[in-house]
Amino acid sequence: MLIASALSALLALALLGVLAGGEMWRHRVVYFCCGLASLVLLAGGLKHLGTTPGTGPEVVLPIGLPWMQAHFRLDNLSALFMVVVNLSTAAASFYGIGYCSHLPEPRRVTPFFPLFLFGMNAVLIADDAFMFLVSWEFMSLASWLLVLADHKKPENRSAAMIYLMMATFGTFCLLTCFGLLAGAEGGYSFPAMRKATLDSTAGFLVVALALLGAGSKAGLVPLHAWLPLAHPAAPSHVSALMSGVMTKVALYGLIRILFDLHGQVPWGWGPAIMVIGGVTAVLGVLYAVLQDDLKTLLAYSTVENIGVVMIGLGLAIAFKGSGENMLAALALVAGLYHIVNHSIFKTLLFLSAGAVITATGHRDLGRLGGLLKRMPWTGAATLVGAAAIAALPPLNGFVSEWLIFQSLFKGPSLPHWAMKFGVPVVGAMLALAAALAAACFVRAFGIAFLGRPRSREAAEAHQLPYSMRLPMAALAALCIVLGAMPVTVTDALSGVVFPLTGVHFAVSSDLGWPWLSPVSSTRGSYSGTVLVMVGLGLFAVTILLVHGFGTTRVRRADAWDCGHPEDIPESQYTGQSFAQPLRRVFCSSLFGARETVRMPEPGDMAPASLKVRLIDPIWVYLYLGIGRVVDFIADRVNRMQFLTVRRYLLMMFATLVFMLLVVAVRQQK
Amino acid sequence: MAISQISYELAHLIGATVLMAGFQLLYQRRLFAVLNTFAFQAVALAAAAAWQAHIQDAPHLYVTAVIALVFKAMIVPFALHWLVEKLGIQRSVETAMSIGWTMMAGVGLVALSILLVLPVTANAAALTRESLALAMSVVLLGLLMMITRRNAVSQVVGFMALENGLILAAVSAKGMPLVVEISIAFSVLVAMTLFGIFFFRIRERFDTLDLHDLETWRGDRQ
Amino acid sequence: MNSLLSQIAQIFLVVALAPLITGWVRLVKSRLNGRIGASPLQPYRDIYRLLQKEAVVAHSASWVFRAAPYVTFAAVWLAAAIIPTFTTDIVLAPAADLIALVALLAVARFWTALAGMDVGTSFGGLGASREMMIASLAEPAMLMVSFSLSLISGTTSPAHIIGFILGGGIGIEVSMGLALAALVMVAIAENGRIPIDNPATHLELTMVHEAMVLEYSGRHLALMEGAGMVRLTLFMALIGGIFAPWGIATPGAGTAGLALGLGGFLAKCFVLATALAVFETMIAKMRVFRYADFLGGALLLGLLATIFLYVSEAV
Amino acid sequence: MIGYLSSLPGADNPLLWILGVPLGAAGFLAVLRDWRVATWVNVAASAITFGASLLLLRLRPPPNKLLFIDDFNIYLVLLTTFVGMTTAVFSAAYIARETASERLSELHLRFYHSMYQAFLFTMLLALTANNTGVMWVAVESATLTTVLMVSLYRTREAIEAAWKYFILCSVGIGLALFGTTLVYLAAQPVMGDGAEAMAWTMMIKQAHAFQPDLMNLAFVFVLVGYGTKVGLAPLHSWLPDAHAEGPTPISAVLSGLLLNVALYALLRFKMLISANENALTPGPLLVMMGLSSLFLAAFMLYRRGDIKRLFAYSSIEHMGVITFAFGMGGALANFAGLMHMTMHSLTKSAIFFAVGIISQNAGTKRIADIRGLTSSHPVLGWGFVLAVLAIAGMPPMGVFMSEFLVVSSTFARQPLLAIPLVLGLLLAFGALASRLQMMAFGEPTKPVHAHARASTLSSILALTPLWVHMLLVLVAGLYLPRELVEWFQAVAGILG
Repeated sequence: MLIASALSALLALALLGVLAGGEMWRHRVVYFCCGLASLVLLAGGLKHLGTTPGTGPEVVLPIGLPWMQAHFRLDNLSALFMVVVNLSTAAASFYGIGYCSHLPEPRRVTPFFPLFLFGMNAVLIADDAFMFLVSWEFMSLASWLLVLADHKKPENRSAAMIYLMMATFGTFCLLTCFGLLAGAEGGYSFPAMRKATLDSTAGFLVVALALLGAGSKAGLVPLHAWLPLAHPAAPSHVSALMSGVMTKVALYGLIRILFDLHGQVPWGWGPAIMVIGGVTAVLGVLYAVLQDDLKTLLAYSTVENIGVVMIGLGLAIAFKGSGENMLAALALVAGLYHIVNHSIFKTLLFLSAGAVITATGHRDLGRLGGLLKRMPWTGAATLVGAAAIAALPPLNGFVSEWLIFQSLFKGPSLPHWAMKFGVPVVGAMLALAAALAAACFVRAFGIAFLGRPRSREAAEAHQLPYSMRLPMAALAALCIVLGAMPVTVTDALSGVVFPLTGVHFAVSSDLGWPWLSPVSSTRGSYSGTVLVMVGLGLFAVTILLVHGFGTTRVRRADAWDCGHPEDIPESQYTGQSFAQPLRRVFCSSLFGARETVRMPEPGDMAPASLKVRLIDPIWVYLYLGIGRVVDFIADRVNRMQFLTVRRYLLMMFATLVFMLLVVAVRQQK
Repeated sequence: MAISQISYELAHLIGATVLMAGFQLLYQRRLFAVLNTFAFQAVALAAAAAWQAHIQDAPHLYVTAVIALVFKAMIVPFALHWLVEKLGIQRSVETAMSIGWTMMAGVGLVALSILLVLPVTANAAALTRESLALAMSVVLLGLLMMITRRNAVSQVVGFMALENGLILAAVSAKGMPLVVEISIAFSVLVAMTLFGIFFFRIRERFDTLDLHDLETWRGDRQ
Repeated sequence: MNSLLSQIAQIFLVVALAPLITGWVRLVKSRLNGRIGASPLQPYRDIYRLLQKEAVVAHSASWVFRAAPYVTFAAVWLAAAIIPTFTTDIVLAPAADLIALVALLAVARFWTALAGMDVGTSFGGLGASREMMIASLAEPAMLMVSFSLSLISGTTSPAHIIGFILGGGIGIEVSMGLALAALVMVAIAENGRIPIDNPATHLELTMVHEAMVLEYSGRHLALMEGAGMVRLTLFMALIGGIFAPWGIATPGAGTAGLALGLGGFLAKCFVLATALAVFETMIAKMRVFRYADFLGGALLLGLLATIFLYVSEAV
Repeated sequence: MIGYLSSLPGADNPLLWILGVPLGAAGFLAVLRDWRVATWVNVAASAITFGASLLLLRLRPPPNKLLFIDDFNIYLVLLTTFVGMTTAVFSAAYIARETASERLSELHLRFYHSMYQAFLFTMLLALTANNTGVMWVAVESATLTTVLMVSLYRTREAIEAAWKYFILCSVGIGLALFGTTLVYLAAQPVMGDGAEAMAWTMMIKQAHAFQPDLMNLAFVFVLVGYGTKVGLAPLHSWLPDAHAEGPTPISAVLSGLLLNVALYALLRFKMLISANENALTPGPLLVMMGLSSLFLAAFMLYRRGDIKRLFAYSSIEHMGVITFAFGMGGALANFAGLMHMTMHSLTKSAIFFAVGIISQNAGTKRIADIRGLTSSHPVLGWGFVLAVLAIAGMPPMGVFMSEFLVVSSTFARQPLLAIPLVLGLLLAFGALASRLQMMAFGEPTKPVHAHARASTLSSILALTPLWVHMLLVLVAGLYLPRELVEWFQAVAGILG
């Protein structure tokens, strides 16, 4: 079987990576082969998605738990995510061919990169809890080592530490969750779990634990703290995968549990998950809009997009729980569509961030600028990505948000007051998140690629090899295609949601191709295809009109700037100043944003300064709080290390007497 | 069964003597007195072993008796005397808990062990409740002594008293094999303890080898 | 076939009409200020003059700066082409609904803001950042409006909403009122009118939209101005169409109906334009950081509009 | 003992070699002068013992009054002899490097090697003894031999650790003996006088009829007694120092083998008591001690600055998990416990191998002075990373499988008990992982080349056992041989 061979090839590549040593060409070969393997897996996923509906054959390997062995199976959901994953991994691998030579220690990246790929793919096809968790941890450990690739930087080490802790926490949550699903007899295979019936408490716990487990990997607020630390710490092509793909694998786990293994999730979880999603989206984008570090900004925007997807999933659960399977299918398709889109443009944006860092050596917005002229390819691709992630038509990001809005607008049709009042609020959150995302990426692109260079390196940025540019171009093209022909995508997705919701979701109900009218044509419809054609038409007409009526003469001159131009680039708006209005409006109460201005006296030569202080309440009160508690107890417990033998004997004696008392009491009964 | 009845009475009597000796150990305030009391306990133990050997007609228990008599009642006390002389150990017993409280705790322990053996259905064949209660009390008292005494020597004595209780239980368990080997093994332990005290130059403290600076070091305080 | 013709007609109608409406607003304002004011046709002359001038482009500007006017104008034009003006029977109606409309306006804003930042002057950045801040509240507010409209009428496509309201689906409703208020506030913000912004000012403390297009000249400026005018027309069509749909032609209406619809549309536009002028002369501009309260208010009105539906439902 | 000479194993019996070879070797090494030869004799003897124990797979000798082999102790014997062999190989290298830094005298080395074999003998005897008394004697002498080896370096710290170890374990052993006597008393009425009433093979058949109240008392004493040697909190206090101060090969066998042996003894008694439904169920007591050990160790880990103490506490933690598993009982949990015993001893000894080399290279045991191992010593460093990840329960290594089973099965049955378990594991993981990252990554500290004179052969020798163990653990995490599974399942059945 093709997929199996590709997976084993990845394992072999890991060995090769170990042997690669200092020879750069060997690293390049490894990355190239990784790319090929991902393409094979991609093809496998597409084939299954296109041709065979339902589940593929089951593969059993004589490993894993001795009495049940390891089960693998490819069904539509896994196939879809396999496509999602390997699209990005292929791009990242080919990108790596050119990128690996710019890494400080490529030997610490090349061996684990294939392992990471392997882990993610294995999670998707695992068909029993044990293999699922093994692959899941495989993924986590490989990515942990990749985060540690540049281990000489202390901040990277602490990021890796936090990441590892959160990952393990998530694994334990999933482990207990599967324990509940499997029951005391230990039916760890997924088919057995589907058959199992849970009582209400267990059912509740399963959902909660799944949310904690998968959510900590996907970066749901408040479990997101590790994400903006760890994703940027890794090499950019790995950050791209962690942010663009690994979070999706986490969502896969969530969907697998909530829609497949767990028979009936009560509708009440729907609103809860929606609110979690809404909060995650808004907080994520608010963090993002304040960041100056390009990669941290992208990582936070990942948090936002995960929130958006969660809104879709929550809606789907609410609909499914109250029997509205048609709408459940709609919401689920919307969520999955957004998953696909986000994996594409987030990978693209991280790759371009990597390109920027390679070209300039800076990731701080304050030292970039004017790169569009130096790196036209990267700039153009990034512009597409930014527009897509800002949910602008006719790109793919807009289609999924549109679908999510459409299903949101159907939310109040449910007979639950929680939905009637919750949905508008969540809708407002989603809208706010979308608008802020636009602001965030106008800022990011505008500061980094437009204007005048803010540092010498930015001014001397150089163009990058094709191996790094082509993957970005391909992803950008995908953003456009997926936006321009949404119906094709939604038709493919409806095949995926059929087993989960039981209905075939006819996405273009009565208007037919290319009109996207999820519920009915009078319900509201959208057609990216038509918009693109008409838009281009009007664009052309505009040009014709303007050039027909007017001149085409252009004169290059200095900027006018209201009459008093400053030629020093520092006079431009910086990221901080751009964010200032948003910071004042949204963050002063939320993050306790405080600005302190220091204006020197006349005659004082010291520069004026503006200091901005932000505190992240979640980090301060939740995470540091836990840390303090552990320290406190550890100090107390640690005293037991410094007793004398007599006291140790006393402890022994006390234990003995206590147990004897227990026995005595028990015997009296 | 009159004979056996009497024989058991006598066995209990001797056992009780051992327990009494255990109590005396608790309230001795002078080191040499502790040693003498211990020697007395050992003699009583030897007697118990011998009597059991007689009534169970198990000759190998005589060996145990002899070991108890020679090793515990004579060699060990003398060795400890010598150590105290040689190392110039202070002669008074240093307690971590006032004698009175210690005694009360001791009584409590005896009560506990009686409480524990009460439900044991008496099956005269192996061992009567009484001897079991006696043995367990002696063991617990020995442990109590170890944790309420600060002097090395008196703690060693406590350890040996505990062991006396074990041997008492072992010998009075009818037909229990390997008692001899076990008592020999124990004698080795005790011998090592004494050796250790001598070798490590433990004067006062049992637990710091007089190396108080270790306290600051121990357990890698950072 | 009919719908295709009316579509083409509308596409050019909005562009042709936009300068006139702006001119009318200016005229009314100057009259209210006691000046004679320029003729309402002045904007046509301005645009033509600008088209004749050569375009000056700063050295630091990249291709984004030059592409932005075209994209902005095309996006706004596309949006305006989709809103029913004089008839709901247009081919492009299903291509985009209110949500897509919001998004199309966002495209225009996105490019304008980027263009503002492209030259690398402080004013451009200032304008861009303020514009995005305003939008971050105006957009949700407008989406909330479309949410409540879709809850009332069961659809998000403007054509069907108008059809529904024309069909007498509802009487006077609280939610409609709230939605109208919210939409008006959004419209003011989106078009950069007083009290949010002042199209006539070049005072750095106050300007928002002008700050972004500061560097533009010649045809580029003409396109940017034109986009602004079309946007104004678009919002008038939207407000007029949804909250006073009477007279608009529906599918199957004959030539007479179309003519009536056209007349009605023109009438609505001029009423609204006059109202706008009066409103603008009556009130003063806000401080920048009061915008949040203003637009937050709009957002809340939108939310209230949806919530109130359940109240009226429950009755 | 005279009565037992008849039942000594014959030449056809592998047990003769398994027990005889270490005993003989101990005697021979005691008189052998040259330590270089001694190291290799040591290795050879251990290898022969391992080979002999492999014979057990083919022919399993019938039980007699003195010795027996069943599903339970056969794999422990295999494990013990195997780890004994690898540790002997490691100690060969270790000693070579140690003598290079003149820490040990000629005499000490003779003593060390002889004691090493004696220690192996006592452990194997304890495992194969078919008599509670013999087992007790074996465990007691195991204590004595290790005490002597812990104090080998004669530093104040070593002596104090040895003393602590000696006193606490002697008392523990004493209590265990009392428990043993009580079990005899409980058994005697049913089974009559003499050795019958102390033979596992006989007792387990009749255990249901034993005097329940005596069994309860006995189990308490046995639990506290042998529990001290297992290192269950709060009886654990001897363990960290004893592990930290002895020579590293001894730490490896202490952690990897001796704890298992003590636990084995405890479990034998648990079998008896849980076969008797009138007696109290030992589960709750075990769960309690397991959890207390887990949490104590987990918090202690956060304050450790000494690398060997760190992993000593991790041993306490894992003993706690294993005890918890057996306390939960049931097929899955027991299986998990047995598997965890095996995996822990393989992994933990591997870790101590690594730690030995690390501290020799760095010339210190302070974690603060060890940095960037993966940069300075890649092979060693990555092996260390792998081993620590394995002990922390990361897949695909074996410990993960057992933790997976115990946690999931517990959660399905007793969620309230599983939550503290998971919390404890998470805490311990956090401590270990942070220390691991400190030591394995970052700017490497300049290593002190104490081993500069030691040959490359010795460093290869030192690294092989580590990687062999890790390979086994890795394989076991994904694939367990059928025999092992069958043994585990059989024993899990009896353990109740």
